[in-house]
Amino acid sequence: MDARVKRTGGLIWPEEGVSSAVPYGVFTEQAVYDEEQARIYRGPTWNFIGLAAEVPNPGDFKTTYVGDTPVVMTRDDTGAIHAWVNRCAHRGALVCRELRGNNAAGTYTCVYHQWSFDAAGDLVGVPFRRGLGGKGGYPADFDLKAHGLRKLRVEDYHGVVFATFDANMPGVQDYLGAGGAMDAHLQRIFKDREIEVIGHARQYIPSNWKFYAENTKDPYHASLLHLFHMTFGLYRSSQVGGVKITNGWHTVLFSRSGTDSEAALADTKQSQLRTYQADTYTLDDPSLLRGRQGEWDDDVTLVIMSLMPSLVIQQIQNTLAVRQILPKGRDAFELVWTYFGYKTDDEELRNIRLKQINLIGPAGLISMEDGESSVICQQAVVRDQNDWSCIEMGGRDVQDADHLVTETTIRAFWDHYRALMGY
Amino acid sequence: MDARVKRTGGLIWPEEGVSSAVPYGVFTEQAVYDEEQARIYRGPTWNFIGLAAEVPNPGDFKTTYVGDTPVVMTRDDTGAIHAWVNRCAHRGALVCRELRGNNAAGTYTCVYHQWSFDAAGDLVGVPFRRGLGGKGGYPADFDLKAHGLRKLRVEDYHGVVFATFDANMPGVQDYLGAGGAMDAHLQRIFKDREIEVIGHARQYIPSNWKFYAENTKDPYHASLLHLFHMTFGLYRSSQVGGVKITNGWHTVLFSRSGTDSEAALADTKQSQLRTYQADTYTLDDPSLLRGRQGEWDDDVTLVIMSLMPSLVIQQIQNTLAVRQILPKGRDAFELVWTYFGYKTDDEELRNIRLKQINLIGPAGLISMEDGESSVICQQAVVRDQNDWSCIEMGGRDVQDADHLVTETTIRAFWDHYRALMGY
Amino acid sequence: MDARVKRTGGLIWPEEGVSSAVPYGVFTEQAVYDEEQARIYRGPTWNFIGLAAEVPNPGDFKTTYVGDTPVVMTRDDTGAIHAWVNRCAHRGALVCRELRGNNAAGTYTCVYHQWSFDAAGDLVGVPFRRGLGGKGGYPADFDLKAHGLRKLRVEDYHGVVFATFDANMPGVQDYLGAGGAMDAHLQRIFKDREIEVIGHARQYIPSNWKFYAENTKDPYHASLLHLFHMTFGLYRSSQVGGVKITNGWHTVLFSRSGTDSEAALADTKQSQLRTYQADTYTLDDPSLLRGRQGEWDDDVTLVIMSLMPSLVIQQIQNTLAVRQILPKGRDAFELVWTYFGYKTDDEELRNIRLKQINLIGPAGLISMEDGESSVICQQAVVRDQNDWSCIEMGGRDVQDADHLVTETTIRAFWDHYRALMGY
Amino acid sequence: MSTAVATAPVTTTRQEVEDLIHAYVQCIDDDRLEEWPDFFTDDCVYRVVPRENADAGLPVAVMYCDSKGMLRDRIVALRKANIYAPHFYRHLVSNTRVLGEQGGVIRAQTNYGVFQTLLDGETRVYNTGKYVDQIVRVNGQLRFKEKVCVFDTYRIQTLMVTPI
Amino acid sequence: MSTAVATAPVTTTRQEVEDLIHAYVQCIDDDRLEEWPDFFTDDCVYRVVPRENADAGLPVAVMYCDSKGMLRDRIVALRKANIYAPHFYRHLVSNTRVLGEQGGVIRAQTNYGVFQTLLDGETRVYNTGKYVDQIVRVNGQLRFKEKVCVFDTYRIQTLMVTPI
Amino acid sequence: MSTAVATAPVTTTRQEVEDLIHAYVQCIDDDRLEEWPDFFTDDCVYRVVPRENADAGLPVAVMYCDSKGMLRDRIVALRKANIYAPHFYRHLVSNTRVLGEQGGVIRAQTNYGVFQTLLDGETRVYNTGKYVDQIVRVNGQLRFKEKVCVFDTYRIQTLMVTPI
Ligand code: FES
Ligand code: FES
Ligand code: FES
Ligand SMILES: [Fe+3]
Ligand SMILES: [Fe+3]
Ligand SMILES: [Fe+3]
Repeated sequence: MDARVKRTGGLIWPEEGVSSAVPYGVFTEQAVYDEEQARIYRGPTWNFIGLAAEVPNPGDFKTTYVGDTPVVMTRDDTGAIHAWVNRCAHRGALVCRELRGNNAAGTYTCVYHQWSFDAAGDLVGVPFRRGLGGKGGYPADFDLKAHGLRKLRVEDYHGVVFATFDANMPGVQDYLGAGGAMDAHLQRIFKDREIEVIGHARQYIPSNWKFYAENTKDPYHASLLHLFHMTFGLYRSSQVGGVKITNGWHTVLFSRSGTDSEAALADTKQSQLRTYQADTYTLDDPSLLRGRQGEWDDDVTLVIMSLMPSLVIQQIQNTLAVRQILPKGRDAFELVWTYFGYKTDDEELRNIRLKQINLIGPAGLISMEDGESSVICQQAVVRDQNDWSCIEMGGRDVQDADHLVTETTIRAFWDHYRALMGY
Repeated sequence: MDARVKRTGGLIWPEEGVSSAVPYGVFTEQAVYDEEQARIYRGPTWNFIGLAAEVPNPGDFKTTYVGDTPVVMTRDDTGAIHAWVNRCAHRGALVCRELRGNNAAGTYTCVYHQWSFDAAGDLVGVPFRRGLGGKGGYPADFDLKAHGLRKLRVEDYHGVVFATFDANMPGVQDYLGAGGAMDAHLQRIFKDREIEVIGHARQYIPSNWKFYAENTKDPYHASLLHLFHMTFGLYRSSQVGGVKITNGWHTVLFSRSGTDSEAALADTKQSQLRTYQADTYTLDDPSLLRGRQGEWDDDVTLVIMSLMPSLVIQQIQNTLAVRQILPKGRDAFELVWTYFGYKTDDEELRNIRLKQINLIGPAGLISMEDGESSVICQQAVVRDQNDWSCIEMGGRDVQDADHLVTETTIRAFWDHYRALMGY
Repeated sequence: MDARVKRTGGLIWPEEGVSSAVPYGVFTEQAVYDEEQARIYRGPTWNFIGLAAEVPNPGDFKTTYVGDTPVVMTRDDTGAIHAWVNRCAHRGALVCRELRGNNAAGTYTCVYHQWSFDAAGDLVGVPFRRGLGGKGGYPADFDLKAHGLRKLRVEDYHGVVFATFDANMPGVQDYLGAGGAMDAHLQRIFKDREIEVIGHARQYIPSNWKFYAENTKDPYHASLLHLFHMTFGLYRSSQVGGVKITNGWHTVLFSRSGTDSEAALADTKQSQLRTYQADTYTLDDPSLLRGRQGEWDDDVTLVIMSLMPSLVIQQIQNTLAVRQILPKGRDAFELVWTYFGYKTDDEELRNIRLKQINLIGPAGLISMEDGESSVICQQAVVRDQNDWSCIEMGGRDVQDADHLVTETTIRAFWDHYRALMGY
Repeated sequence: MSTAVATAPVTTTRQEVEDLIHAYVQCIDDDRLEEWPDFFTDDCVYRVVPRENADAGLPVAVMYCDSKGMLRDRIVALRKANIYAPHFYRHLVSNTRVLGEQGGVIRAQTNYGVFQTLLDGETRVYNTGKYVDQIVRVNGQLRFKEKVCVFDTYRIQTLMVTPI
Repeated sequence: MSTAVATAPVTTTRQEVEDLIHAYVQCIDDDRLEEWPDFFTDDCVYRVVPRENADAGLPVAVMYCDSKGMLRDRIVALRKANIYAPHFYRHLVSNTRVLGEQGGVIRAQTNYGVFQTLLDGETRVYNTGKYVDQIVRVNGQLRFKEKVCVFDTYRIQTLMVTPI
Repeated sequence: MSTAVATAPVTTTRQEVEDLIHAYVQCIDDDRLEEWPDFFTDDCVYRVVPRENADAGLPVAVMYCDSKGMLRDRIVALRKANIYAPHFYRHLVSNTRVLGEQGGVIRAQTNYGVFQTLLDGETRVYNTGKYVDQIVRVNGQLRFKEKVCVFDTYRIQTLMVTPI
C-alpha cells in the first residue's frame, strides 16, 4: 500500500480509504490521546453518562466522565436530567465529590467558598456578595448569570442518557442511526421497559481504550479467545449471526445459540482449536449455563452493541449490562459495568442474571479474557509506532455481514476514527 | 476582557495588568512547571531552606530543596550557615544522604569515590589524586578550586534562613520589604526570641503548588471552608483584621478573635452558611481551644505570612510553625511543617502549643481542609487549560485591605507571577 | 573547553573528541532516551539476550528484551536459536506470555485469535483462513509469508547469545574485537566449557542505565565505595591489574588478589579511607571469603567485562554471572543476574559459588553498593541538564592501562556513545 | 478439649476459626487450588462483592457460586480454559473475630489483604477487604457454609480469576 | 479462667490483648467511629506520632488527645465539620506482644498497616507503624489508658482525619 | 503447661511459634539487629530465595548464611561497611501454621509482608513471601535451625541489605 505521513505523533497511515491496517503509534502517542479528547470526546459525538434509572428521583446525582473530563449528571425537581463539567466557576474545585447521592436541597454547593449552583448548573448563590458590614464583596457589575458551570447538552433516549459538548449535534436517534440496527437493538432492550440497576463493577485496564474498542467490535476473536463461548456454544462463529454497522462506526454483533450450520461446524472442528472442546470439557454444576430460554422472542442469545465512543450495551443469555469506557491516559482505561434487570423480573430470573455475571464481568469466565487481550496488546506495541496491524479477516472493505468470520466492524471503526481525527 | 496568547503551554491570559482571572493550564502544563523552576525558584527570589535552630551547632546539616533541586544547609565551625546543591562535582552523586545530622569531622564525603568537601562546599580532598605507586591519578593541572559544589547565597534573617541562586539579589529584608508588614510580622515572631523546634510533619499533596499558594493568601475561604474557624471564631471574616501586600506578592493576613463587628456578624448569620453553627456546635472537651491569651500584646490571634515562593509562617492562637512548600512536579507538592516554641515557654504553654496542632497540621481540624481543597482543584482542571478562574472578591485591583472579604492578595500573587514568568 | 549545542534534549557537550565531561541531561531527557532506543539498541550493536544454556532443549524459549522492545529467544527442533519481536503480526498481542518454558508442539500460538508461528517466527497457521461454511475468511491473496513476526539476527558465541536489529552487522567476534582482550576473556570463561545455570536475581533500579554503564567500567570507585573489596583485598586499586578497551566501548577490568605493590599499598594507607580497615575489620565466619584458589591458572581473581550496550560478564573469586541491563525509561533500568557454574563442578565448588553470591548480587555485600550509587546520581541530577561531570582520573585520554587508578574506560564509553548518537 | 473449652471457650473458638482461615489462605497462596473447594460445604455460598454494591445494598457480586460444584468449575476453568496473566497471591489476614454461634453456625469476620505478583516480579496491593463467614462443623472439621468477601478495592486491576 | 491462666498466663493475656485490638480495628474499618472512644479510659492519652519525631525525641504528634472527650470531638468533627475525601480504611495488624504488666497496667506493642481506599476504588498503603499501648481493666474490660501510634509513613498522603 | 498441652497441643504450639516469629519480626522492625542472630541456632541455615528460583528448582539465594557467625557478619557489614539508602521495615505476618514435628524439629510456615519506608517518608510494598521454618528448642527457647524466606517480589527494588 501507499502510505502518507500524518503530523500528530508522526504516524504513517495507509492511503486514504484503506482501513485494514493501523500504525501502532495510535495506541502509544500522547499527542494522539490529547487530540482524541478534543476531536472525539468533546467533538461531534454523544457520550454515555449513565442510565436514567441511576438517578430515579429529583435531587439524585451521579459523578462520571466524558472522556477524561469529570462531569456530573443530575435530575432536577421537574424530573429533567442535566449534565455539567464538575469544576466550580469560581476557582476550579470539584463541586460534587461523591460517586452518587441525593441532593434534597437541590443545590450543589462547592465546599471551598460555598458558591452554590442548581441542578442545571446555574449559579444561584455566592457568600458575602455584598461584603460584610459594608466591606468587601463582589463588584457591582458581578453577574451570577455569567458564572454558571459549563453545561453539556443531554438526551435521555429510552432511559439511556447521553451528553455532548457539541451544540450542533443532531439528536441521539439520528446519531446512532434512526431505524437502523443499533436503534432497533437498543429499543429491543430498553423501549417501554422499566429497568432496575442491580449493581456495578469496575476494571482498571492498563491499555489504550481503542484496543478495547477493537475487541468489542471483533466477531473473529470471540470463538478463538473464549473457550466458554466456543465450547458451550454461547457464541460460535459457526452460528447464525452477523454484524451491522450504522452511521460509520457504531456496530451491532449478534448470534443465536444452537444454530450452528453443519458445514461451518465441520470446518470449525477441523481447525483443532484450543477453545473448542465440546466433547471433553464439562461443568460439574451446569446451573451456570441454565438460563431462561426465550426471554426475547427473536431467540437472539447474544448481542453486543458498540455505541462509539464510550458505550457497550450487552445481552448475553440473560445478563444485561452497559459498559462505560473511560480513557485514563494513552495507556489505561477504566471499564465501568452497570448491571440491570427489569422491574418485572421474577426472583428466579433475577437470580439467573446475578449468576451469569460469573460469565460476564471483571471475573467473568468469558469477559476477563477481553481485559487480558487488551493489556497484552499494549505491552507489545511499546516501540515500532509505524508498524501496521493487519485487519483483513472477511476482506478489506466495510459492510454488514450475515456471518461472524470478519473484522469489517473494526475497519468501520478506524475508517470513522480517521475521519474524525483528520488522518 | 481582551486576551493574549502566551507561548509557554499555549496558554491564553487576560490582557496585561488584569489579575482577576487565570487560565487553568498554569496548573497542568509541564512546560510551565519547568519554566517556573528556572524563572522563579532559581530566579530573583529568596527561598526558605530552614530555621537556624534546626542546625544549632557547628557541623550540623540538613538536606532540603530549593524548588525541586536538592540542596544542603550546613553550619561550619565558625557558626556560619552555608547552602550548596547536593550533587557531587565529580560524577553527580548526592553528597549528603540523610535528612539531618551532625558532621563532627566538618567534611562531607561523597560515598562514591570519597571526594570530600567542607561545610562551605569547597573541594578539600580527592583520593588517589597523585595516583598509586606512581600510576594513574589526576592530571597535573587538576585544580581542586575548580571543582567545588554549586553554592547558593545564604542569609540568616532573625533565625529564618533563606537561599538564592541569584547572585545579584538585594538582601532578604529588602526582598520582603524593609519595614513593611511582612518584615514587622516576621520580626514580631522571631526577632530576639530564642526558638526551639518541637517537631515536624509532612504532607504529600497531589496538587500544583500554586493552588496552595492561592489558598494561603485567601481570606475569603477561611470562613467558608473551615467550620472550626467560623463556628469557634478562631478566624471570621467578620472580625477585625486585614491583608497587607509587600513587594508585589508577599502577603500578610491577620485577624483578632472576638472582635466581630455587629453588622458584619449579622450579615454572616444571614448567609446561612454550613460553617457557621455557633449556637449548635460545641466541644465535649473545650481544652483544645483554651489557649493562652495575650501571648502578644497586640491581641492578634491569627497571622498567616505568605513569603513567596516557598514559605508560610503562621501564628494561630499559640501554635507557631513554618511551612515549606516543595513543588514535586506539575501536579504534586510536599508541605513540610516545622513547629516551634520559645526557649522561655513554661510547661503549660508548651503543652498548649502541642495540643493546638490538632487544629493546624496534616491532621489539623482546620488545615486538613486546605490540603483537600488543593486536591479537588487539581482534579477538576484536567482539561480546559484556557478556561479562566474568577478572582474578583473585593474588586479586581490589588491593594491592602482593612477587612477579610477579598481576594486581592491572590490577585497580587498572579500579578507578580506573570511578571516573573514573562506572561 | 569550547562547547557545542546539540539538538536532542538541547544538551551542550564538550567540543569534539573531549570525553572527560558529560552534560547531566543525558541521564534525564526523554528525547535522548528515545533516540538511544533507535540508534543504539536497534542500531549497529549486538545485544545479549541470554545464555544458550537457558534454552538447552528443542522447544525451549525465554522472553526478554532488546532495549525496551520485548523479544523472544527460541530453540527450534534442529537446535538452532532464533529471536523475534514478541508482537503478533495480526493485531499486536504478545505472542509469548511466560518468562520461559518448553513448547513441545514447536509452534507459538497467539491467544487472541490463535494465529500460530514456528520457532523461527514464520506464520504457519491462521484460523478460519478460508472462512466457515463458505462465509468470511481471508482474501484470496492473503499470504502467510507476508505476516511473519519481526525477526532479529542471532548469534550464539561460545554459549552467549546475542541478537541485533541491524542486518549489516559483522559477526559477534568482530563486534567485540577478534583476538582482543574482551574476546580472550569471554573465551576464558565460556570456550569449550559446559555451563549450568544455577539461578536468577533481578533488581529494579530507579536510575538511568548509563549510570550503571559508567559504574561497571569504573576501576576508580571499586576501592572507594566497596569496603569489602578494599579491606579484604578482593579488589584493590593497589593490586596488579588493568583495563583493556576493544572496539571503542567494550572494556575489561581485571585484578589479582594479594599482588598489591608495596608503594601503592603505602599510598593507599596514607589516604585514610573509610573503605580500608584491613587491620580492624574482621569476619566472624571467614568461610565467606574462603573460595577455591587457582580455578584459573592465570590467578586472575576478578574480571568485569562490560560488553556494550547490555551485558556485563563477571568472575569475582569463584562467582560467575552474566548481568543483563534492561533500560526501563529515562530514569530506571532492570538488572537481571544469571548465575552459573560448570557441569564439572564438584559439590564443594558449587557451594562456594552459591555462598559468594552474598558478595555479588542484589543483596551482595559489595554489589548492592553499585545499585545505590546509581540511584543517588539520578536523584542528584534532576536539574542542571547542562552542567558537566568530571571524568579526568588517569588523564583525559582513552587508552588501555596497566593499573586501576583511572576512568579511561568511562571516557571510552562516552566517546563511542557520542559517535553512535551523533553528538 | 473439654477442659480448654470450659476454661476459655471463646479463645479456643477463635483459635479454631483462625486455623481454618489460615489453612484456606495457604491453600490459595501455595497454588493448591484443586483443594480449595474442600473448605466449603456442598451447599455452600461463595460471593465476592465490591464494597460499592454492599454499601448501596445492591446484590451484584463479581463471583457468585452456590454449590461446591461451581467452585470446582471455577478452578477447572482457571486451569484449562481462561486466558489471564500468570500471577500469584500472598494473603495477609488479621483480626479474626467470632461474632456468635447459633444452631451450630459460627459467624466470624476477618480482615484480609491480597498482594499480587505478576511475572515482572513486582508485588502490588491487589485487593483488601473482609471475610464475612458462616462456618459449620462437618465430621468434626470446620467448613464454610457461606463465605462473603466484601472488597474495598472495587476498581479491580485488569481482572479477577483466582479466588480471594 | 484460673486454670487457663495458671497453665499459660502469657498466652491467655496475648489472646485478650489481641481481642481488644481486633475489636478496636474492626470498629474503625466498619466505620462505627462513634464507638471508637469507648475503647479508651476517660483520662486516656492518644497520640499519633511521625517516626521522624519519635526517633529524634521531639514531642510533636499530628493527633494528640488527652481525654475521651477530645476523642469524641474528633469524631463529631469528622462527621459534621471537616472537609476531606470520602475513604475507608482496612487495618492489618500483626505480632501483638505483651511486654509486661505492672500495677495493673499492661504494656503491649503491635505492628499495623492501614490500607486506604478512596472513591476511585483503588487501595493504597496509607500508613504503617506500631501501636505502643498501655492497657488497663475497667470493670473487667480491657481499655487503652494510653495509645501511641508511631507511624513510619511520615509523608502523609494529603491529610489524616480518620483515627489510626 | 502439661494440662494445656494435653488439652490442645496444636493450639499451644502455634502460640509458641507465633511468639517466636513475632519477637523475631519486632527485633528487625525496631532496628535491634544486633540481637537478630540470637533467634537462630549456631549451625543455622538462613536463605532468602526468589520465588522464581524456588519454583524452577534452582538453588540460588540472594542471602545464604550457614552459621550464626555469617548472620553476625551481615549485621556488622550493614552497620559499618555497606552503603545503601537509610530505611526501615514494617513486617506484617499472618497465618502461621505448624506443619509437623519430628525428632524435636518443628516445621512451620508463615506468610509475611515487608513494607519499606525510605527517608522520603513514603511506605512501599517491598517484599512479600513466606517463611518456611525448622525450629528447635535450645534450653527451653525456640530457635530457628533453618529459616528459608521464599519471596514473591523477585524484582527487588534497588537492593536488599536488611534481613527479611
Ligand atoms: S472554588 Fe468553588 S466556591 Fe471557590
Ligand atoms: S561521584 Fe562523588 S566522588 Fe565520585
Ligand atoms: S493478535 Fe495475535 S492472533 Fe490476533
Ligand atoms: Fe471477547
Ligand atoms: Fe485554610
Ligand atoms: Fe562496584
